[in-house]
Amino acid sequence: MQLSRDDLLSAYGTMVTIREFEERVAAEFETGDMPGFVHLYAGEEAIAVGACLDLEDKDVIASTHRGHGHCIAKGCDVEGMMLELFGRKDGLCGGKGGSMHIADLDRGMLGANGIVGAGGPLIVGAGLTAKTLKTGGVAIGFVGDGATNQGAVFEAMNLAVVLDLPVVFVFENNYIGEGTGVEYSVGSGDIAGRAAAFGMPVEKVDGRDFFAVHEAMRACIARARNGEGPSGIEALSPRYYGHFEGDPQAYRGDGEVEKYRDKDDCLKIFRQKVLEAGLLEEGDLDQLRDKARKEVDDAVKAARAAPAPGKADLMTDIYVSY
Amino acid sequence: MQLSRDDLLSAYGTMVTIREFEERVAAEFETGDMPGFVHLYAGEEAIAVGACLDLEDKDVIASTHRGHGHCIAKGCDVEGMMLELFGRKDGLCGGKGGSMHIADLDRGMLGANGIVGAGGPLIVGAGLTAKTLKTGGVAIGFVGDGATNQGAVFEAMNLAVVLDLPVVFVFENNYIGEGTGVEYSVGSGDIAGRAAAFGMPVEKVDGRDFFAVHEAMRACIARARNGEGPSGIEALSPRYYGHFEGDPQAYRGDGEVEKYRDKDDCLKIFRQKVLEAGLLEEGDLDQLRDKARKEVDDAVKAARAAPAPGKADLMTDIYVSY
Amino acid sequence: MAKKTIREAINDALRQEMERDERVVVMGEDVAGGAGLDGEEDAFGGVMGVTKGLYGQFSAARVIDTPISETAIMGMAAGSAATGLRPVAELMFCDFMGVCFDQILNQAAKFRYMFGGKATTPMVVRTTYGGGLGAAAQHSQCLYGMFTAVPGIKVVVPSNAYDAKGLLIQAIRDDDPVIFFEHKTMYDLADEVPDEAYTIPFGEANILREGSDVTIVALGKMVLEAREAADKLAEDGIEAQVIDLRTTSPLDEETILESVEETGRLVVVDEANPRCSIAADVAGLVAGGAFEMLKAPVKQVTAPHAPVPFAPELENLYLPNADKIVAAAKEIAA
Amino acid sequence: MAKKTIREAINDALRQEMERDERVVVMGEDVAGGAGLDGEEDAFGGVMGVTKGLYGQFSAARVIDTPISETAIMGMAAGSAATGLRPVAELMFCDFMGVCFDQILNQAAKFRYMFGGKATTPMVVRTTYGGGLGAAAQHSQCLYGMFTAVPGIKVVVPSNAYDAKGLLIQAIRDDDPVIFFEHKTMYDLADEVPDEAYTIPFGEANILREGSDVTIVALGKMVLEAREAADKLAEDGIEAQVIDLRTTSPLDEETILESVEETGRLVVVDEANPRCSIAADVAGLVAGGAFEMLKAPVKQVTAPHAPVPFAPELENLYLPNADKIVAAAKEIAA
Ligand SMILES: Cc1ncc(C[n+]2csc(CCOP(=O)(O)OP(=O)(O)O)c2C)c(N)n1
Ligand SMILES: Cc1ncc(C[n+]2csc(CCOP(=O)(O)OP(=O)(O)O)c2C)c(N)n1
Ligand SMILES: [Mg+2]
Ligand SMILES: [Mg+2]
Repeated sequence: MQLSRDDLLSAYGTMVTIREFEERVAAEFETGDMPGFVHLYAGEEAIAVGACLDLEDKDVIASTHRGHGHCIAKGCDVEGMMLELFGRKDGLCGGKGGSMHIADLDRGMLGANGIVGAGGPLIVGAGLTAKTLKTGGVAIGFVGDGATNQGAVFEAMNLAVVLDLPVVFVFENNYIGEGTGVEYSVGSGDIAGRAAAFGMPVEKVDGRDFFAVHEAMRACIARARNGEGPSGIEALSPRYYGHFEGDPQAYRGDGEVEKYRDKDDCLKIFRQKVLEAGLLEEGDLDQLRDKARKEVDDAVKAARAAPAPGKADLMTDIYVSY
Repeated sequence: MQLSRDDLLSAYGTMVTIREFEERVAAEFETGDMPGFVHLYAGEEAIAVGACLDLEDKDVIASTHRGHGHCIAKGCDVEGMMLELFGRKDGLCGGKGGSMHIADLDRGMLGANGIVGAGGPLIVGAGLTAKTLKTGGVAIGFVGDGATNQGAVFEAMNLAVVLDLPVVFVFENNYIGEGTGVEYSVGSGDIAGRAAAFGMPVEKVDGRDFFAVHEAMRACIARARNGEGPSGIEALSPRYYGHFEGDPQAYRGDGEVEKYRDKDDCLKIFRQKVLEAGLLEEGDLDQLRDKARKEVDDAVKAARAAPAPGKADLMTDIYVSY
Repeated sequence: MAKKTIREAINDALRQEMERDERVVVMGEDVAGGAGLDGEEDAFGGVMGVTKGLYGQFSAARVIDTPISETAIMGMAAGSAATGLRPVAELMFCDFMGVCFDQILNQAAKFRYMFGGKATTPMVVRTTYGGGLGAAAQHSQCLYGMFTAVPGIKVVVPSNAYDAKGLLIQAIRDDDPVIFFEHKTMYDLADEVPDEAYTIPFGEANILREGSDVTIVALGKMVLEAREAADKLAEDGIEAQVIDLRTTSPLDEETILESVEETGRLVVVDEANPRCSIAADVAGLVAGGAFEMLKAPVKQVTAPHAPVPFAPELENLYLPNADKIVAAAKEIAA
Repeated sequence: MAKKTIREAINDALRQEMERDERVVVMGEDVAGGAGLDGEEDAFGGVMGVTKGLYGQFSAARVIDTPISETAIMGMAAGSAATGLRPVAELMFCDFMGVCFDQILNQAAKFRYMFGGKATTPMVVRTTYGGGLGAAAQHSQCLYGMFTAVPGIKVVVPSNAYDAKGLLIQAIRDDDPVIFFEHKTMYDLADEVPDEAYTIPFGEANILREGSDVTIVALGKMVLEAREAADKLAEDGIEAQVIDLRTTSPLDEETILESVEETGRLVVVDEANPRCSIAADVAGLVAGGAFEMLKAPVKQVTAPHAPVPFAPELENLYLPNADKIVAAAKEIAA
């Protein structure tokens, strides 16, 4: 743990912002005022934040359908995100994308993606840009456990190795793809091992432990920045909400989520570690949570008050010129 | 080597038939009378024959763009094949398929395939049929080294493992995919290892040695027939001709093919082994070669004399009913 | 006869065909759900709940959950169909065809022709399409045109529960590959649906309303909009003949042409984007086959040439609807 | 000005744009060739030899050989385009789009809209299409219709070397994703082609021949057939106006409609299968936009609704050609 106090505050602040964001989105979605499909990231915050803490704007991430956490970790504007989720004209994507396609190229966030696995090849492209234009940037692709069974992801891993690109794959193993368990869907049961067989180092870490994720990612990112090619981590941590909002989660065991929230929660683990080590105070952490809560609350208020896009917006942004 | 004399004669006879077929097709293609794209299998005969010797009609194979060897090994009619390559009405596919789509469902030959890697998922389907209808059949998918980088093949391996199907993958490593070497295109450089990481046993064998291939396949096929799930072999053996007929093979080293033909030839290796072990006589082998040569010559004569399909055939065989 | 939703009608069809023929199997992502997890079996029954209950009756041997590997799913369907099964594969959203189109385009569709008539590939792909749920650009497309363009495939786009059941049973019994499109907003629409199995032949459009002033050709959900439009037009004294295509391949050219010969006017309605669409296809057909009887320009009512937007306000503007059909019809039949 | 083949013209365009802009990179299977092997470098220069020599000039950093992984290639192109490169990816045969369509359909094409205008994706996919080489069902298709249907993409189908160079340079400089179709039998066709770089704007059809009796709209290789047909028709006193679409998206609707308004008759020629084709699309356009001036049914000359057959005798029967165009034109303009 060689992180500065500022880093620790930033890490917790971002994690708790994601948590507050997702819990609030769950509540807002229940009101029926939020359109579309929403997939929540609560429970996995340590992965996104551990992976992105050391990234810069020139670094690029490709996300998944469960993208809010990655967005916030990569520095996207929370109010802009909330506006987008409500389909507002001033949302991050002008209300045209929504939760499943939220993106911010200026922040190096190449988009959530409604197509499972599609981010794999895209992030290889971002890696190619970094290598070709010598930007010094790295490219991080988030891939769910279920997504690791997609042809696109396999091809992407191989191509990243073949071209020796500055790419890091973050396999987010939350045990479930939609309603199917990893034990069923991944033949070998071993995501990291299968990925490593493509010819790159892949470390398995406890995704509930921010420090473990961050440490492993530090090595991967350094490798990539030094021109030593791709690598990956498999980070294990459960999701707390259904696959999508509205999912009754019949595939879960009794009390499963409660157990996770109680015993495996990444925020609790973080708190415990920094408090035990005397690195931060309770008050610091509570303050960050309150700040996050307020930020999210303000965002919801702004979003609810904001105008929807209209007729003039329907046929813009399809082409640069046509 | 527990093969009977009949098995040995059959194995050599099939191998030499493939060789004679391919050498003759090369010559016929040069005349300009054979249409389309042709990919020749000469050099790799021991793989197809080692893999297929123990198969029955109820067993199914899925082939590649380089499919003549698989066809002959699986028992397709040589004359019907030659007619098809010449685009004749009585060809195996009525002249509608040609070399790249040659097939014979009655023989359990599910088709050559113009789409690299597409046979992977298809053979999983054949495995599913065998398992569901309890036919006792096995399903063998041939996959080139280059094809092992296709998403379709990765997905197929995983699905075969997940569903525990009677499938055997035969990775034909002839070092080259079109004009690109395995060392470049396969990130790990290790096709068998990468496949094994999907959760099935995959053995690497000398593909020039019929006995090695046959032995390894015997285990895989037994496994599949016993309901113990998928497996694979990686068999290494060079191709002698260009990627397609007409390819100048600029990517080859000087004298590379000559060296292969001289030192690594699967027919020579077979001859040497059975002669040394006193299992067959020179005369047996020469007789088989002569028979094969005549069979192929007859096939060419028949094909050259045979009628082309015509107007009445153009719009048939698209649907069963429409 | 009982009222059944489209969801129930499709479930009915699957169950009855599985009972009738042991070669019929269902496969896809979470068609049961819960595999490898601690909760209930058959936890989803398909993400839209359409296959619910089949797992309990037919077990994992015939209701096959798969990894997220659409290429392998489609290929497994094609390969098993060519070797003796009659698979019904679920592709959760037709938009995902992008990741697995080869197994349809170059494999299933072409086997029979490439192999000189020696293969049959009796597979069905059930998939969802269409807008209206705020599912945005990657989960709302209407890709039946892309399949209609491919020789060797049949394409079904039912508009009601009765048709859904009869057309799906036909699809399962059909010896050619069939893509079956279900509109994701229509599953709860109910209709009189017989309990017993029945089939509806392909290539026979359904004339839902007689009328001599203008022909409205529509498919899928647009049939509902077309009927509503016809009612509104009738209020203004314009009698529209409404034709539900039911299948786009084969296409019932005869019924379309006969109708246009009667009315002399055509509006084609298609929820898809306009270029190379079913709307364009039918318009082109009529421009060739019924030109002499045409009295006015052929009108196409489609989504615009843009991806499907997320915000409900935009999506509403985007989707074709009864008012747009009425406006188009009035332009040529007022 | 020197005569150059289409192959040379395309090579010219790539080389000049790579010289001009370091962000332009070329990628695909064997675009150089020989990687990881003992023989020559740049052993293929693309399987059709189109990229030959670029590797020597620009090295492996900008002429990127890939494994056989089309999804990863298309995705790498899309992802690199959205982050600052201007990639030109080669897809050996357009038929292979089946294995990688998602990266075009759902990614490259939709980024800009889904992201509210904040992304640009300046990528080009060069690919081959068409019949005539006995390459059969999986290597002979004309899939430009499938791309034309997708909003967010531009589609180019040049018919000669001059256009090929100018349109490809335009494509590379264009900030939207472009699919560039090259007919596999036309690479050796030569033409006057300037040495210097020049662009041809998209959406401007080329009127190749004036004539007042019938309009013939064609694209790609069919333009050659259309010109031949026009010459034959002239012998019988029928003067055809021949329009080369050049791009199908954007489509030059104006030129088509104006021409039909002049001639009153239309034959559309498309090498693709008929359903939801460019032929249907243009016929539908005219049925809506130039109906009042149409004097006869619109004729579509296309391949039939069948996969491309292997045997040369069948392929000859299958492909549209000048004689079929002449026959269609005479039916309406005799
Ligand atoms: C190509 C494709 N197939 C299927 C889906 C439907 N789908 C969306 S998310 C999902 C599960 C993904 O699981 P995983 O990768 O583990 O991510 P998680 O949801 O657990 O974050 C599925 C099947 C899709 N969106 N795209
Ligand atoms: C999807 C697809 N991509 C590319 C091709 C072009 N192609 C045909 S064969 C081939 C090389 C295949 O290499 P490999 O799998 O090693 O088989 P081999 O030719 O060595 O037998 C390529 C690139 C194709 N037919 N299909
Ligand atoms: Mg998961
Ligand atoms: Mg090879």
